[in-house]
Amino acid sequence: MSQHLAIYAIVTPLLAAVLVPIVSIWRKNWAMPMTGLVLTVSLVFSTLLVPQVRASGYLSYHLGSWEPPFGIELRVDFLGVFMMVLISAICLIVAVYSRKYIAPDTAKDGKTFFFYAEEMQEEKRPVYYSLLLLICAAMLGFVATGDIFNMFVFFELMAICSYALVAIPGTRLPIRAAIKYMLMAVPAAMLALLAISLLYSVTGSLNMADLAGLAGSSDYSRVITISYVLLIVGFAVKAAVFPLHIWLPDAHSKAPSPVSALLSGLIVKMGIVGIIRVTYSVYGSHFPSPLSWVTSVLMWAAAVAIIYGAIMAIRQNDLKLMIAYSTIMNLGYITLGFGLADVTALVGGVYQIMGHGVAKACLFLCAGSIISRSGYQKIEDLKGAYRKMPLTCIAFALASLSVVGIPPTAGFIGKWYLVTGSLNSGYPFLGALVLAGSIMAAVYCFRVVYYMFFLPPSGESWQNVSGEAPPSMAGATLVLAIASMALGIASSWILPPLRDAMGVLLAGG
Amino acid sequence: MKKAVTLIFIGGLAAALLYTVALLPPMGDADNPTNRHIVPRYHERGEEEAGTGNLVAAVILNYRGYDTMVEVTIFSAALAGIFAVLGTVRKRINRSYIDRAGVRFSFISGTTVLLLMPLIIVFSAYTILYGTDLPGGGFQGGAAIGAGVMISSVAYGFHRAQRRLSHHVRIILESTAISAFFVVGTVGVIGGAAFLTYMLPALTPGSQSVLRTVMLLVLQFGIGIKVGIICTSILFALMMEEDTSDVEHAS
Amino acid sequence: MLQTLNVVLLVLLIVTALTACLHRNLLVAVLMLSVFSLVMGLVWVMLRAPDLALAEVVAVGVVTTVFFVVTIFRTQRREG
Amino acid sequence: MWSMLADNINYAVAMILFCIGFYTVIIRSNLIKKIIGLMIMQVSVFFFLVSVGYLDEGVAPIVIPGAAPSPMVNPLPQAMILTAIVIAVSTTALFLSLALKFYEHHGTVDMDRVKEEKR
Repeated sequence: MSQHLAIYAIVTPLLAAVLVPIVSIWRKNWAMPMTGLVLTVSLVFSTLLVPQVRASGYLSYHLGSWEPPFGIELRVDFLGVFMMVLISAICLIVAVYSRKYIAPDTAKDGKTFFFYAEEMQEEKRPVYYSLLLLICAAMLGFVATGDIFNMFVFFELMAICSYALVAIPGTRLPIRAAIKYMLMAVPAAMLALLAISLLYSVTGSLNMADLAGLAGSSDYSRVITISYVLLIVGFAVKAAVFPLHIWLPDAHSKAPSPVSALLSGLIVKMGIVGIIRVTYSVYGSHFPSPLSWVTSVLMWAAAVAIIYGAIMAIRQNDLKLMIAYSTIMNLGYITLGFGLADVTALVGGVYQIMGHGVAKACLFLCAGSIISRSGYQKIEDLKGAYRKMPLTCIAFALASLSVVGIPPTAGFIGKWYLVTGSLNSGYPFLGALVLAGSIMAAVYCFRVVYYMFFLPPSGESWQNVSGEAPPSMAGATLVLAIASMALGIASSWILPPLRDAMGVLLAGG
Repeated sequence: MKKAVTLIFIGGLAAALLYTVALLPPMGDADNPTNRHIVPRYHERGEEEAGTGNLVAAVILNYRGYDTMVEVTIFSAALAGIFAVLGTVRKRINRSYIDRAGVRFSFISGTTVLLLMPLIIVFSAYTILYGTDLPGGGFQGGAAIGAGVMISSVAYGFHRAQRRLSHHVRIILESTAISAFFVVGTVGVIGGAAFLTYMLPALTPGSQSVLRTVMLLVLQFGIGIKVGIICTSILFALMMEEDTSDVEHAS
Repeated sequence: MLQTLNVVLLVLLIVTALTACLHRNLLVAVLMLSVFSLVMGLVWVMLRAPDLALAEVVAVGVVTTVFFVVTIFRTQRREG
Repeated sequence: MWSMLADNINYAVAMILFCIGFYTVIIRSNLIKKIIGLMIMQVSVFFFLVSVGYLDEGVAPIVIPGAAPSPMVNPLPQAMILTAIVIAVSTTALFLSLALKFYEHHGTVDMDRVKEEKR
């Protein structure tokens, strides 16, 4: 039975996604408990996979019992199972948070008002949960698959769900953000499909492990290089690598906050995971060394992204926009870890995927609590927020520590490994840049924290806010905040297997 | 300015792509990597292994059935996305759009559709039933059903079509394909093989192939019904709008 | 003979694609897109892909075109 | 190089169509036009992939019982495209619904018109 865990972790949310709207015809309140239950099942299954993967290096599952190059193979290595646990955990927390966010209690004293309460009509709620389950299944399938066309199909499922989730409020700005997002992402997906077709036309295979062997010995080496570039561009749009990031600030700041948390915490990371997978599992054997010119282009783009994201984040006055620009900066860190093509830096990048995913999801959820409770979106309106919403503010502060990279947090571990990695591979300048980025992150994060905790509310503001967010929302943010601390403290358990896995990956396995 | 930059960019892209194309192996050559690697097995053993004479159906339903499962999910994700954008209920189809489209619910169009519908239904059912051995399959047949429902709702009016196929009925029918894939896959797992295996090792050879035929038909019909329903639902969702009898809409 | 037919169809593809992209009347553009996919269906029949030709003509040539037409009737017919 | 292009004329036309579609997506400000461009891009990639699967003097990949075995074209790209067509139709339908909502808000489907207004 245990070998079927991976496929059922993916298929169960897919099935539940179509069942949730049916059930909620008769039982309107069952949508969220069902979603939560199914995501818990996925989380448990993914967690149970971890010891199996650690024991054997990777897990291969042949769908339809066809041996690999003929059928589709699930190939879960340590990076895959690591991402699966992260994805299902964050999706579960976001689902729990969404319950009160999209269906707020009616105000008793007239003091609470919810920002999105009007936009998320009752009829859209089952659709929302359905899309949440689909996007979770898509991400799980994306990281678990060992077939490049199957990867593209899951990528498109993820993309369609994310366009829809951005547009779900149905008001002016989210619709425009979603259109902008689609206008960049759909051509990028087509470039990726074109790259896969080119690759298929010169190798004749779609299985990644098989392709790795064929691409290394192919007669059409220039075609393979071009297809690699096209594929990287396709994924880089999704990953918002620097010049292709234009869609990100709008989409992330105009979407409902739980969706922003998902987008920022997980979906943009899928682009980078895709880049890492195709680079090392497919094209690794084609290039003489992992450090090709493509990775160095990505490295310099990442360096620009760090500075650009930090400067733009400091300049913002809108809370969610600031967090969105901070995401661009942190994606720069992760891309840098990939671009340096050094084991230590890659470990740092992957750890940063997790640390930043948890912390950024927490920041967006906190912003969502604050906005839905008070209606304030500007940073200067947050003065004195601590007096009314202590738990949310504490969670925000803890997550900020991780984004900045203060020692006991997960963000610190990631950045530490990035600095070490850039020194190892002979780019001390980039190491300095990482540190400078941390300082700039401290400027924009601690400004908000300072406003929240140490300044009195100005004038009449915060008078009408009745108090802390509902327990499920505050609890979800606190769990994420504590997780971002705990993952830093528990890094000694996660890092050794991660290091081994990255070593194997870089060696072309 | 924007035009010039775009032209340069597209020109560069076109040059790069044409250059790539010139490097590719000649089209249709039997020695191409695509014709040497995986495909010979599909050609030689596809019919007996996968149980379908149509090898495209063999790849879609059998060798790469998992892709198809995700693909039909994408279709329902798109429908969910459209509901998320446009809303689902408490909306009516505004007659003025149909009037503007110049469609009259006349006797002639009604009769034509009445005569056409059986043909479309027979065509779709045939396409789905024999999709495993002849060109066609669940997707094509389903899209044909969808087109048929579209025509009949144009002829008889969207109000009537919508009453017959209410939102709830459509949502329930929409789940057929994924449920079919889940059930068929789980039967494979219970039978001791991997997910989406149709030839169960636990059975005798005769019942194996009977079960496989049944499973393939279940999948084909699941996909067909689902695709047809989703095409119809998307059309209804695009046609519907809030009842704006008291608010003059900007034109 | 088939080679000539192929070239003619390819030219037709480019012409219909260009018309679909350039024509100011959106309805004409969408109908050109439909013609484009019908021609594409023919080309695919010549490439021995009957399944795909059927899918392309039904799904893109008819169903998607209907979606386009409905959207255009609900929005605006002319570009600009 | 030109003789290679003549051999692979289908591929070349697919790439040209791809660029026509891409150009329309970038340069036209009308959303419906952009969606038409996207559709052309998508179909052109499918065209490329069908051509990759072609085999000279091959027959359609359908086994007819009792017939003499003859070389068949490649069924794998065809199956991939059938999957991709569904993706293309879904994407287009979702984008059209977004365009519709955009029109409901702004009274136009022209993106540039709206940019002139203040947010």
